[in-house]
Amino acid sequence: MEANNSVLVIGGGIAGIQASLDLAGRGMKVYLVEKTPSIGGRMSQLDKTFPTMDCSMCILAPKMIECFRHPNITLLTYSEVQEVKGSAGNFRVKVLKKPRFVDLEKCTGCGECAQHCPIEVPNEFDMGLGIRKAIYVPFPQAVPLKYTIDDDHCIRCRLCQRMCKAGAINYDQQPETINLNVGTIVVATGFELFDARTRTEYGYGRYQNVLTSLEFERLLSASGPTGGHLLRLSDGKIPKRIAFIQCVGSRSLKGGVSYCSSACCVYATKEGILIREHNPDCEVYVFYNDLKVFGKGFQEFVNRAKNEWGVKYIRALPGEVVEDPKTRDLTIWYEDTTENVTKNMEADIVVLCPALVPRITSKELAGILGLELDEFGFMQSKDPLFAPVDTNLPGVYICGYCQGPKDIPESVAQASGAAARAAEAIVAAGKEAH
Amino acid sequence: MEQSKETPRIGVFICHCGVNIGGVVKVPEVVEYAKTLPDVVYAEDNLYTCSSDGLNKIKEAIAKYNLNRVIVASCTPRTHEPLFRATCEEAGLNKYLFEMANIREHCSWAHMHEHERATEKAKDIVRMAVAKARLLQPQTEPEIDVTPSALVIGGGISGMTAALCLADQDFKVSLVEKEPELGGMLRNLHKLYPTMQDASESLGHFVKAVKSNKSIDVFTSTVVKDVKGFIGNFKVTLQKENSETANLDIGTIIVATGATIFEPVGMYGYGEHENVITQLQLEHLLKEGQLKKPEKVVMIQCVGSREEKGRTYCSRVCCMTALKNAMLIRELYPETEVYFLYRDLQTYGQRYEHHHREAQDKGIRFIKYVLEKPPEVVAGKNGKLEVNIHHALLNEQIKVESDLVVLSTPLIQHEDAKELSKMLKVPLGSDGFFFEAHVKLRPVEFATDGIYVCGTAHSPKDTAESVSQAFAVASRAAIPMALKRLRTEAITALVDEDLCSGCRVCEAVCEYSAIEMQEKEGKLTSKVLEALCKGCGTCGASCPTGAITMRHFTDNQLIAQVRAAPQVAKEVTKHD
Amino acid sequence: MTEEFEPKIVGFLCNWCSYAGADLAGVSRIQYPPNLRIIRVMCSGRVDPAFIFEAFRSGADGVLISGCHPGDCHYIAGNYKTQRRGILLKKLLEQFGLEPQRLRIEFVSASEGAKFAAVVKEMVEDIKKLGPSPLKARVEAEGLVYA
Amino acid sequence: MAYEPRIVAFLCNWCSYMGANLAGTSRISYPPNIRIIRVMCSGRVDPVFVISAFEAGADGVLVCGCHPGDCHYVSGNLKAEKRIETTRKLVKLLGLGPERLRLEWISTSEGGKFAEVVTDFTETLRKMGPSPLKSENNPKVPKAPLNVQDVIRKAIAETNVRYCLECGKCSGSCPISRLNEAYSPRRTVEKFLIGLENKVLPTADLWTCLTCFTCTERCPSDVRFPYFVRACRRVAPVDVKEELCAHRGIPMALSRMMTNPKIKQDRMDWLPDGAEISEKGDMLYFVGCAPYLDVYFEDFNLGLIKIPQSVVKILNKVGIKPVILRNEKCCGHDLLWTGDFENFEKLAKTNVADFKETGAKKILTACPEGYRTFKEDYPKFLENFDFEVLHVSELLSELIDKRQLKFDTKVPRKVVYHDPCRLGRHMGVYEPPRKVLASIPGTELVEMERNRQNALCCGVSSWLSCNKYAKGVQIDRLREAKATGADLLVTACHKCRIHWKCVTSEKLPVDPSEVTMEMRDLSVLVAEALKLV
Repeated sequence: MEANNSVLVIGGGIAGIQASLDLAGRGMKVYLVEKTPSIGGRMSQLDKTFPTMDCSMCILAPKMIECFRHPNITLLTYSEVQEVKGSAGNFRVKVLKKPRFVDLEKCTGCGECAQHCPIEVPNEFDMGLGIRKAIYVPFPQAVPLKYTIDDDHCIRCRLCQRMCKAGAINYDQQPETINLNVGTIVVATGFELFDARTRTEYGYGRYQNVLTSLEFERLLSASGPTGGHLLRLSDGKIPKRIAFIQCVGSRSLKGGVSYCSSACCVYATKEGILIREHNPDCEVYVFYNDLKVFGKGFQEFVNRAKNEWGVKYIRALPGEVVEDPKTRDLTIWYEDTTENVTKNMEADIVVLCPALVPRITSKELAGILGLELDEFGFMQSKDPLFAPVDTNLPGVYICGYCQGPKDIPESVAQASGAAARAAEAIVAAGKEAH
Repeated sequence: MEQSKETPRIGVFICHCGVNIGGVVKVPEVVEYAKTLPDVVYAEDNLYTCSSDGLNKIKEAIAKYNLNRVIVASCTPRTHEPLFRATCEEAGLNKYLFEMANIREHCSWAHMHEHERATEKAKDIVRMAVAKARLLQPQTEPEIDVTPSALVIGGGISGMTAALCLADQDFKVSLVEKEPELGGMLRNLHKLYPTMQDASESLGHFVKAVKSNKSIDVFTSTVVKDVKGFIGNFKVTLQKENSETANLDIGTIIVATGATIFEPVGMYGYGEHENVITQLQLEHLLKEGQLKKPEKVVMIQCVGSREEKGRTYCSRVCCMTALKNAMLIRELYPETEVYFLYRDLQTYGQRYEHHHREAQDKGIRFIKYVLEKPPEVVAGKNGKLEVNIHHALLNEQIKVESDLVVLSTPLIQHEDAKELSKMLKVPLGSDGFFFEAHVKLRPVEFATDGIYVCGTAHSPKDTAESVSQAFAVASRAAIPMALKRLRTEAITALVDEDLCSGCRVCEAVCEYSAIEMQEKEGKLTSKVLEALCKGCGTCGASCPTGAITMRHFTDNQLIAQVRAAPQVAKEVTKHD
Repeated sequence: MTEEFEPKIVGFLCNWCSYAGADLAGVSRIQYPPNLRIIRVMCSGRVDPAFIFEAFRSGADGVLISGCHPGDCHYIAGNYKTQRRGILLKKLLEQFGLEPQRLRIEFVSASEGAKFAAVVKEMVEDIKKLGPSPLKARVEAEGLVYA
Repeated sequence: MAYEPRIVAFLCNWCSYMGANLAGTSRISYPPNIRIIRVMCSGRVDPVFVISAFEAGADGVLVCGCHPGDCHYVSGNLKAEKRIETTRKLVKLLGLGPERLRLEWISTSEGGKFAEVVTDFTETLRKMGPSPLKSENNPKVPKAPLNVQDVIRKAIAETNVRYCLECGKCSGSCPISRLNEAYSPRRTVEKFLIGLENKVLPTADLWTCLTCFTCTERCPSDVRFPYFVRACRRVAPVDVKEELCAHRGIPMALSRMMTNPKIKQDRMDWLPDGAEISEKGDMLYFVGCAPYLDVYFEDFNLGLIKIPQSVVKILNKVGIKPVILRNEKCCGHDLLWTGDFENFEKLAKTNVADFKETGAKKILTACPEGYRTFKEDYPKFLENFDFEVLHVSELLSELIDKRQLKFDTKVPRKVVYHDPCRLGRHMGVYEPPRKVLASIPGTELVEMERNRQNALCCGVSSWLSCNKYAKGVQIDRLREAKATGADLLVTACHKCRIHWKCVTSEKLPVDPSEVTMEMRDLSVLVAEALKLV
């Protein structure tokens, strides 16, 4: 009997993509399950990446497409893992394929449908800052570039159906359960943002010009709601000063999570540089506590931000942000801890860097798989030192942010690592088989 | 070579790359210009040419306008050429009939504030690409075998982890360690954060596993003497100290040579007062249980790292190591006061901040200092050290009478790394560590196929992170070895035997001995051994009769580019 | 008509070090004057003297050849050969009535984006001082157009 | 030994003191019970002198000045008359008997009158018997002196101070730090953490904290700074504290006096006619210091006493006859927050004993300080505290929910609600007061920019550090309230109103119209809406 050399990869972010490519690249059969309509994950929402300032989508897109084209990879987008039975070498998996109401074979991604769709919905990809139609692709480089009808908002006006020359629209599409039999499983479900609303002193949710870093990333992005023009959402004013606040909900023993999210100091630096690049007249301040510059090239990156781009750093976590109800300008109160004075600063936009936390859904998934989670909801490594990608379950491996805070290179590396362990398990199973 | 005979029909696809190019270069203008260039039958612009709809547009255009040459003007071929080549192949076009024009890294990003001139430059770049594309020829890539055995250089935790993982995937592994024993840096360590496992104990398991693994050959007290060949077919010479050498056939090479610790001679009285020691020396004292009870310990972070110039990088592991040792001291001697002088605490990730809180529980006194005002260590009364600290967050001068000062110094690259980097032809970064192919998406491989890097050879890392990376290389290196066969670039030398005078210059200059002489009808001509030829073209450049050229980088292709380069776009009119 | 002289420089960059270095300069948004036209070769050793003369004949005001640092060459020693050739070529250029500074040979590694930008800046300034290539006048007079 | 009244007398230098001299030179004899303190003018006699004399165990206090019109300082004596009048009310409330404080006009020539006054006063006091405050009635339990280091170490451990990341979020939140550059909770903490406590203890820093809990609310490391400060105040030099106490520390003195078991207050005059209260019952309404503050701040005429009156009437309206202690003691809040743990514990013990007497299960307060103290502190200091503690706003919103309280007349007002620190951040009671206000027909409830968790403090707590910074905070808050366009500022703490009234009755750095607005206590407003007052 042959060993089952097929692998289920859960999560279509950069980690899931890398793990899939590594495994497929060496001849394993990969099922890549992604719950949204497109793979790409968080990285696809980023404008640039630190510390190289590479255009995020530009370096990601080829990998996404490679996944799409790879003969050994089956993409199951807009799908969710429902049930997992069995054990290493023989997992029996039920995957729910949610109805797109669009025939993947027929859809050419031409976008006629969306042009005529009358319903506008806040765009998740733009963190709700922009709008999309009820029939949509999450973003221009989506993979697969196929449209999806958002059933919660579609009013069945059938305009799209009339417009679609390919006849791809099918309102009768039903949820479909796909049964898979795989030898190993790689989990890469990524992260989301801590709810900054709960830190009421910063007014997020109350003040229009207080944004989260991911919202701001979209604001900077060419494919974002403002087409890459840096404007204030409240009044379209061109900002003259933007301030970043670190550790919103991270490193917090109260009202947040106690760990450090690891990426915030540097991505704020990156966004700071981008602001200066967009508009050299716009001042940038980063309010931080400890600058986390531990990664390769981080310190040099921060030095460049300071010396070449004029990004200013203030060692302080502000006490509060207050909006002037008339102008919508914001006042930040803080103690400059290196100057020992408490003062305030006016800013046009305040960008909060919230803690990055495991996906809420990863808890559910852990339940389905029987995976152990740590106190924060990260997937528990079998041994944080010597078996970081192994779990309490043989044949199930973890990588990317769902295993713990890390940046893109670490996620990519760990994804390859998980792929290696999965391959090991399959090879081992092969030996037993003979 | 059918396509080559028919007249070129070139399609040019110019990418906005969102605003990355479009924000600086007037793309539509460049499109219009491209249309005026010789043999260009089609030109269009895309928001993202690399998006799947962009790629579809290329395929459609190839069919619709029956293009036999494709140019994409966007970013660097180093990241995107494979994607576009593959797209051409899907449309039935030989991938060597594709040419890329880099108008982003080399233009829009480098001249962001000069829109006019950047646009002019973009036109020139496209014109040069067209000039070359007109002369492109289809090529067939030679296939090569991959020896399913890996060479792992370095027997530390990274090297051993990678070796074990590859061995378990049924690959042969040769593990080379220059020291007489396996273990690397871990041999010096006491306890390992975050789990506080005993270093030597954990190490023991690994060494045992490695030595008992039949697929792994361990070479201790051995260095790599020479590396020849290319992915799948490396010829490696090892040298054991007692001068016996071994020759190996290797498919992939993993660099896991680790790092060493910076010696802070002359800093903070190190080398002057014997009670000023490095964190590593403290680790040793703790490991050996030789630490005598101090009344007050002062730990100074960032000694020789995060400097203004020189060693600018953060060494990543020092804060946690020092925290760990500070706590061990407090556990050992609860009355001992420990001062922790830091600049920015690197307690990242979901576990390390927790250790910081533990240290706070244990009453360790944290004081921030700034680069501009570092602490001073001077001899104090009765053998003690006087540490004068500028508390950056109180703006106060604080004096501590200490009897032990511990300096946290960074991990630095080994001296002999330069040698290895030359031998393998892989680069070192400005920080001295090995420089990966792509910081974001190719973190553990080199630009050179078949060579990989992991652990602290790549940058400072702790044990857990090194292990993670070791697994990563084990995956990347396994891919070609699992596939067993690979296609290599068809960029090799080509000899025109009629022109060849048999002067043997090429034979002399070729570093790969890829050229040998052959007797043909009594005439001596040079012959290229394709498997060995790497396509550098040095032979071509030195051939007096111009008999040698390079596939895909032929003389006439390059000269066409050369001629197209200096012209001014507006002068050029369409004609032949 | 008093438009400032903007030299055209043809650059041969080896694929493994210098071309990557130029990429890094761009990625890092390090700005430098847009006077350089880059031709990618697998190795600086590939640069045939003929290419260089062709460049000047075609009206280039300067030629930059950039390869890996000595010893780093992806092809073992291609860059050495370039260097040796360089010395000779400069002499030849002089005989053609071209200032030797118009040919510049540099080593730029994949991690030296900043250095690459600096080199280009410097070279553009030097050649601005030298003024247009004497050959260029002829090229333009003859209305030479290669295509 | 037989009881001999001890009289402390304050004699003005120009008339009464000379009068006393004359009595002497004229060999007019009078009882030796009097101890004379010479002051330049009777106007100099601060109520605190009187109160302190009684606290120290004096059986009587005599204040003598020139006859009206003869004052060497024009009208000092008349001011004295007013002050003594007020002070006498306090003495009455304490249950010492108003007669124990006497004011007399004695001129230089009235040696005889002086002797008569002394003789008569001595007789009166002899008849009245000794003051309940005689020290032997309130023996100081000798305690081992506190070890400063131990107290600090304990405080650092128990209040999470050790987890400080020095991010400065506290100082960036602290209303005082914004005005007073020298002050920063972060720096205070850091000094303690690295063994520089002596750079803090003797300074004003410990007494500058408003204990408003804004930093506590926001601190990512869960450092409970106000508790840390409270603990350290215990071992801080007392003289610094007394210097920084407003009203010469009278409120604290009053509280301390109540620790005396013999004290029998006379504090029920406020009870409105027809109001029904009971001796025993389920719900005890803790009136708190309103009767005293109403007297002490009578010039502000804030009608503080209307608060208990309103509460009782509302309770009666819904059929509750609350238990009210006739000899109700201070809750001890101010003593506790100024570091006097010993006296606080004494009060706590007697209070709980008295509560239990009545068989009450619920303690109701209209004062956030009492509420906080009973609900939060008592259980920590006493094992056997098992009462349900309610703030009147909680009770009211509950009654509204149960439809037991209905408003039938409109109150067409635009009101803004201020969250008292103790009710809001300390105890998390944000919504009940708002619900009550919102349910009054015709009333529009608006919010200040900084509300609920982010509400700004009224500027002073525990009568400490009432200075320009405190006043700065108060003006800031009033401006914010005014800016809402509301015409009525409602709060649930009588002290907030006292502080604001105080600042607005002084010379203001801003246009008074920016900060002066009508204020009302929540309970009073409700009573009005119910047409009960």
